[in-house]
Amino acid sequence: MNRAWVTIFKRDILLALRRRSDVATTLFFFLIVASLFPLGIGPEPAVLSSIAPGVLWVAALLAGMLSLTRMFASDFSDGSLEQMLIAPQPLPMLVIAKVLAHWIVCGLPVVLLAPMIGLQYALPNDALLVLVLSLLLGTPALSLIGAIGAALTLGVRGSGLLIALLVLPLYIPVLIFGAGAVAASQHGMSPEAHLSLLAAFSLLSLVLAPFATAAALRISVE
Amino acid sequence: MNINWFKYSSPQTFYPLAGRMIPWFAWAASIFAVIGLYISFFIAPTDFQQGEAYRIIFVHVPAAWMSMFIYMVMAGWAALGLSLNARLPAMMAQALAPTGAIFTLLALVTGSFWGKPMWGAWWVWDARLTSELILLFLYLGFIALQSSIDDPRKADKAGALLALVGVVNVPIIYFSVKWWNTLHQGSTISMGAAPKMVTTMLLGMLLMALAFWMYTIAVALMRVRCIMLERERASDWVKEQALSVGGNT
Amino acid sequence: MYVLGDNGSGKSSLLRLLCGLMQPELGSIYWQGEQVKHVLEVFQANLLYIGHLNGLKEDLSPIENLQVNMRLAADHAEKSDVLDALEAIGVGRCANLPVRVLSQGQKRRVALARLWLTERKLWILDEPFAALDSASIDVLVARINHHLNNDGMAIITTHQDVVISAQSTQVLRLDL
Amino acid sequence: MQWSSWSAFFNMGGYAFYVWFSFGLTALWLVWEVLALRKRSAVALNLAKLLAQDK
Repeated sequence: MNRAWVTIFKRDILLALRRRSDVATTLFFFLIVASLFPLGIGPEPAVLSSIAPGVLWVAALLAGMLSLTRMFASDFSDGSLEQMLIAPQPLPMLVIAKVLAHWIVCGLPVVLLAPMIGLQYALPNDALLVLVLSLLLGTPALSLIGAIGAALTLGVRGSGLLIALLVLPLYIPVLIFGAGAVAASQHGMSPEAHLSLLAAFSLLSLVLAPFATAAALRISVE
Repeated sequence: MNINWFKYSSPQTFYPLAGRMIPWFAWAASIFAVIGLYISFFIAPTDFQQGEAYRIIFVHVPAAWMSMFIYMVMAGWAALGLSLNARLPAMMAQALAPTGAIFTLLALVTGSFWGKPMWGAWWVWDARLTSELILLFLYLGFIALQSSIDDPRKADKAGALLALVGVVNVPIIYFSVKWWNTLHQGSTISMGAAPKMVTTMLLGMLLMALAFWMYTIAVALMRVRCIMLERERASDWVKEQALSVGGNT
Repeated sequence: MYVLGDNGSGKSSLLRLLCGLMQPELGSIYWQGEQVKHVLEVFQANLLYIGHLNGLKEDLSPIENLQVNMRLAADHAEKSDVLDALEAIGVGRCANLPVRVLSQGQKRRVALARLWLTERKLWILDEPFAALDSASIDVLVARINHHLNNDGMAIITTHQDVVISAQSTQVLRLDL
Repeated sequence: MQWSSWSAFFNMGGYAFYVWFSFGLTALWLVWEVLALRKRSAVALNLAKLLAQDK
């Protein structure tokens, strides 16, 4: 029965391609948040490169979070979600399909853009590489955990702010390991431990979060 | 799971039962608090390093313990409520959250009042204080989610699921914050440097923790009664209850 | 079976309970002698539910929408079948336009076109006749009659007087 | 007994502000919670009473 999740995945990618502005908004947000810090702090390269890991990761976190509300909202309001819930398919698989599509549309562009912003922050080359690697390993966890928050806040008033309150505390481990990896490589240490913890965290969320999201969707649609 | 359990779990029977239990827990809380305070202030010796300021730990540590313990209990009720699709456990979870949040906030404030005279700073990014802060965020998220969903049954379930997700994450968050803290040893201040424990100190903290625990039960029962009254406003038993209480309208 | 009742009397909730979208606080729902929650997959494989939301994506065309919905429901349909179904309910002209530009009644008909594509036993339809013109209602009634005469079952909510002529029609009236 | 006099007790070895503020705040907050809940309960009962008398 894996055709259904492929269908959902393709459909979501197709929808994103027909609404390209949504992708652009996330990316633009990431860009503008990351560009505000030098304006607030000053153009000193040494200072910038020391805050770069944290700033870039926080910016990626916020950009990812902003796009979360869209993950299920339109499916919820047009009734597609009901159809998914009563389909004779394992719901967690459909959730994974949706999260994967969401990550490709909203997460991957940020990962690809990050090194360019890293350059603006005077990050050395190997740190840039670690930055991309850490984002690549960490952002899927953000989408997976964020999906729980997105599912819980469906049809709730003020869901945009609420989702931040629910999801950001859960993002803290990703932030610590992700930014830590970049900082470690800046200080000439091996980022391996950070990266493997990040990967472990992502894997754990891949195993657990879809079930929680599926349960949350059933609650929200009820 | 037997019939009896179901009987006591219906709001109608639980409401008066809780009402009878509250005074007992309230008295237990007061007794433990009196003994605990007496030990904290009159028996426990002065700490030779920190002087009298260390006495703040007699509220700080028990409050921190309770803040974590209540979250676990809340998640336990939440799991029970989700798996049985029952109302009472979900209401208990909801009733515990504000008290848990208050203890978390107290732990944070008293921690910072302990830190100021000891280390000269109101706030240090120490692993425990930071985790406590994140725990506060988790409580606030739970309360915010529950209060923004209008349908109580849906709010119960959504809140319960969030509590479960939170409780799975708490150890991971704690571990990662600890890791972060040891990596950034620039400021080598640790709140963990509690004074060398004398047995009486430990006893004082335990008694205070017991007092807080009993207090929590009493307050949670009070709150669960309020929630029942508010939710079942239209039902007959609430009307009977309201008419039998009397008082001014 | 008709479910009649005023607005807010719980028609939609009843249907959602029957589909398994909501959990009953008391009581259970049975399908062929088994509790639905124990044979959920079997039950869902026999069920076609069209709620008062159409379940259509605004940015996709009716054909794309129906194909996605069919595959999600583990049904197979060729593009030509889908086109025939859309023709049957009179929205064949719009088959390749984005759903966004269709009228309310046309969207409803696109959603209902699934009835021509399925061999599911149990149809649960929430207000299928709302927003339809009388010609479409006739087509739909004919389709439902055909389904019922072939051992099918349908549970339909409505507040309109639509006659379905199968012999075993029952009426459930929900009053508060 | 740890204290030579009551004033020494209240002085807390110079840390009076920190110690008494911590304990005072805790007590205040807990008492406030109880009072707030009592009020909430009374309000709920009153409302239920009004509803009951309506019919």
